[in-house]
Amino acid sequence: MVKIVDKEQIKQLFANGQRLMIGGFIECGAPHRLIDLLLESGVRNLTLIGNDTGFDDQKSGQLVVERRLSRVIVSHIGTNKETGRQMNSGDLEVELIPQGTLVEQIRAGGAGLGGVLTPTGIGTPVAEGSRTLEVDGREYLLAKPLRADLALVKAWKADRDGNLLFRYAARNFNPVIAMAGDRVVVEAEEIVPTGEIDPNQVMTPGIFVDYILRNGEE
Amino acid sequence: MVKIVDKEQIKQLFANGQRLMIGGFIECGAPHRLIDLLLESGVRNLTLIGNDTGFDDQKSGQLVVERRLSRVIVSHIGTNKETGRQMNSGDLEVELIPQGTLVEQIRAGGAGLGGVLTPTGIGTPVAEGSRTLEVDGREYLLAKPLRADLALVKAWKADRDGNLLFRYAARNFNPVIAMAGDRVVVEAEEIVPTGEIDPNQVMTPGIFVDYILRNGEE
Amino acid sequence: MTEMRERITRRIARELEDGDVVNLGIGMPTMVADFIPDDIRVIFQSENGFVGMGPRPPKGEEDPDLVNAGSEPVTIKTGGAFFDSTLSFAIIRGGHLDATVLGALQVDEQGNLANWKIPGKLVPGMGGAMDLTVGARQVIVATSHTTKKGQPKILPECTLPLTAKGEVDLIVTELAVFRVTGQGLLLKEIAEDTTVKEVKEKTAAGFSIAPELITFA
Amino acid sequence: MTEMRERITRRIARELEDGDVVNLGIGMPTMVADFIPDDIRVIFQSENGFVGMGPRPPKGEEDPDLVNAGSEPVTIKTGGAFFDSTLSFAIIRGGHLDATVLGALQVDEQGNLANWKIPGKLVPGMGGAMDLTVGARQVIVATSHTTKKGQPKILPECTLPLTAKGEVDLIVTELAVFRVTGQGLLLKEIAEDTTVKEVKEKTAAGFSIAPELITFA
Repeated sequence: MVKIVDKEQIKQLFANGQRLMIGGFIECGAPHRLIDLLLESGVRNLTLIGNDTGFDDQKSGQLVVERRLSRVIVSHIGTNKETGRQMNSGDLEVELIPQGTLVEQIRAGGAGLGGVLTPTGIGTPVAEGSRTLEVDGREYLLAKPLRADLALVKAWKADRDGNLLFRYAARNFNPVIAMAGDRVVVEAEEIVPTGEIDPNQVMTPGIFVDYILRNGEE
Repeated sequence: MVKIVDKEQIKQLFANGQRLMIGGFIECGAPHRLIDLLLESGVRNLTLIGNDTGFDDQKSGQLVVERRLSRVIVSHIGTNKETGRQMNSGDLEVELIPQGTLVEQIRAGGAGLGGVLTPTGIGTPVAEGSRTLEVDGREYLLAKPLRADLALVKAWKADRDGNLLFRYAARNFNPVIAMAGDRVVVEAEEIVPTGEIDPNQVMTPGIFVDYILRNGEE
Repeated sequence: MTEMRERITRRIARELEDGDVVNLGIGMPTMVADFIPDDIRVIFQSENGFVGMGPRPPKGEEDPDLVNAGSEPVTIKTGGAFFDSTLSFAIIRGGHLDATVLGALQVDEQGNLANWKIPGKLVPGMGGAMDLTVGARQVIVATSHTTKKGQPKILPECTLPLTAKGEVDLIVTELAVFRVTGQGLLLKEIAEDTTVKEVKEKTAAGFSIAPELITFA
Repeated sequence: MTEMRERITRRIARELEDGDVVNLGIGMPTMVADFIPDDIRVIFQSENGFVGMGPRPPKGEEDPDLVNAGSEPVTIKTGGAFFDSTLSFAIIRGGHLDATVLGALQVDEQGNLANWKIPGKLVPGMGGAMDLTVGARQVIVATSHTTKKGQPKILPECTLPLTAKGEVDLIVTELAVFRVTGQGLLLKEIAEDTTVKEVKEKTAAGFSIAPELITFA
């Protein structure tokens, strides 16, 4: 059952060494208020699973800049110079995964699949060390499921039962990570009464959501 | 590019021996007008991929009753007595697949995956003859992708660019088969001008759709 | 018959907790929804594509687009949501259901379930049942204790093709409630109008008996 | 520089047909959209989650939720649709794109492409590029013919880590248009201000020359 909670309750969900999925695509649709709370909470040694590490001069990127991460599993780090620096100095472990494979791994984690077979990356360094399978004469990489302790989601509107709407390109990884976290935490631009979102139009059903950050405290 | 076509043009898409995906869940959300045209066209020896074979006294079920099918790949046949009879007499080949596996196989076909690994069916007759894989100590079945020559989709609203909305439980298999047909044919309760459907709310983007049956001829 | 089904499903309803997300199989299991106490909220999932399933609508208000997996007219509750079959089975297989309630042809002391095929006789297909048993956190079997002919349905080992291997957690009949444990069946409750002796006679599987055997009505 | 990029992307725009669904990579490839003739309709897909991408909005009308995969403000055209990343890559990997246009660090005569990593120097990551090359029906490379230092980028064999093996169909530079065939590169067109001799000098890969060599501007 969804709980609408305040900042302090959100902060208590964070702990050193956690594995986090964070929605967004280079800051667009990233849960900036939740990331602020994460930074404030002082936790470290986190693993980040998401599309990228943001911009080094914007919010998501601060997780790297402030050295809260020990490992990232992402498709792209080019927009955050600090990620490359920490990778080269050995302070940050970076696992780069093709975006379409990464999103299927997260989906598999949320959907109870043991993995998917993808043609993406065959013949490239991505295939090195990966299990490959031949199916009907074509070679595929086995992409294993990914899950996280916490998924941090940014929604446009949430109703009080946790049903979510996303807006424009801010949707991106948010719905899929909402399926793959042991606990799912949402910040929404607006929290509306249950019933206001048409059940046909719900993008993420409330059954996936555990916590919503209360609005209007700032 | 989507074409809005009349009944005769739809009928010309059908041919003996085709592999068809048809949306719907025991008649709910099934494309009854397209099935009518399929029946009228007289084609036979078809392979049906879908959730079930409908009710024997309703529209989808007539594909079996009128003996148009030589093979069905479905999760359930219990609502159409004729399916069981033709299976027992050897006139119809029936491949039963767990519903969640079937829908993933169709999705894999549409999403360019070589298959998915599912725990469903391990230890049951479904696993017999299937390839199994162990991933991180758990056993999975390999479910291979499914595609079709034609996908027949029932939408609630379609715009003239093929963007689709579905209504209530009539959505079911429709969006996923719309990804996995070489050609995708839609009947819609209503065809609205492009722009009338909010781009945030589109359930199946028009790029998947090839033909829409013109309304208002009946 | 109705009384038996009501007793079984009323008892199962007591297993469900506030906030649970539950899928009810076709047939008898759907009756569980009628016995949820007013002071808790259980969210019912329908594998054809929604959560927040409500009861059958009044006559004349049925909508052909709003039916459960058994094609019966239902309603959607405030806060419900519709989705396609891929998300529906992501919910089911992905561990997002707290419980599922399913019927049985046979169930056994290893927690195996058979409910989709009688070779040569009846082959309805498994539908969503195999995914439900693999994915739901708790698998509850709702079944008459014996067949119509009086043959036991709770066996040392299922003889019919399996729906699931070792996935059943709880078996509720009109006579008894068994928990499936690593050491076989544990009789936890018996109906008020039966005896352990009768349960033993009508159960082919062996079982142990809970120290504090409870009675249910 | 701008002129070179304009020439390349203007030429690539002519490869696209009415009704095509196309993904343009970050950087120079995005310019292709500016040269689509008014009488055809090309639908642009953005891998961060939509089809129907339109041009940059007027100043002051940017919306932070409406950006392309390179974080630049864009617009949505009538008939467009938004979706999540799973559907976006189902479109990409599933063969639903008619073409993708991507930049290159290196490209070779077997149709291999390298554009995501210079070991020890630059590791931006592959983002969606590997999926785009595997999934799109036609993979068009948009690249300067040589590096800034004048080194050839079209090689007998890529030396940098590959993005895709054997997936490139067409290579367009400011000097030439090559088709990748089973028998290596075929020079199909040369720019109006160059010669086959210059193209040969600046191309490390071998290539054959089309019988009817066309000139482009």
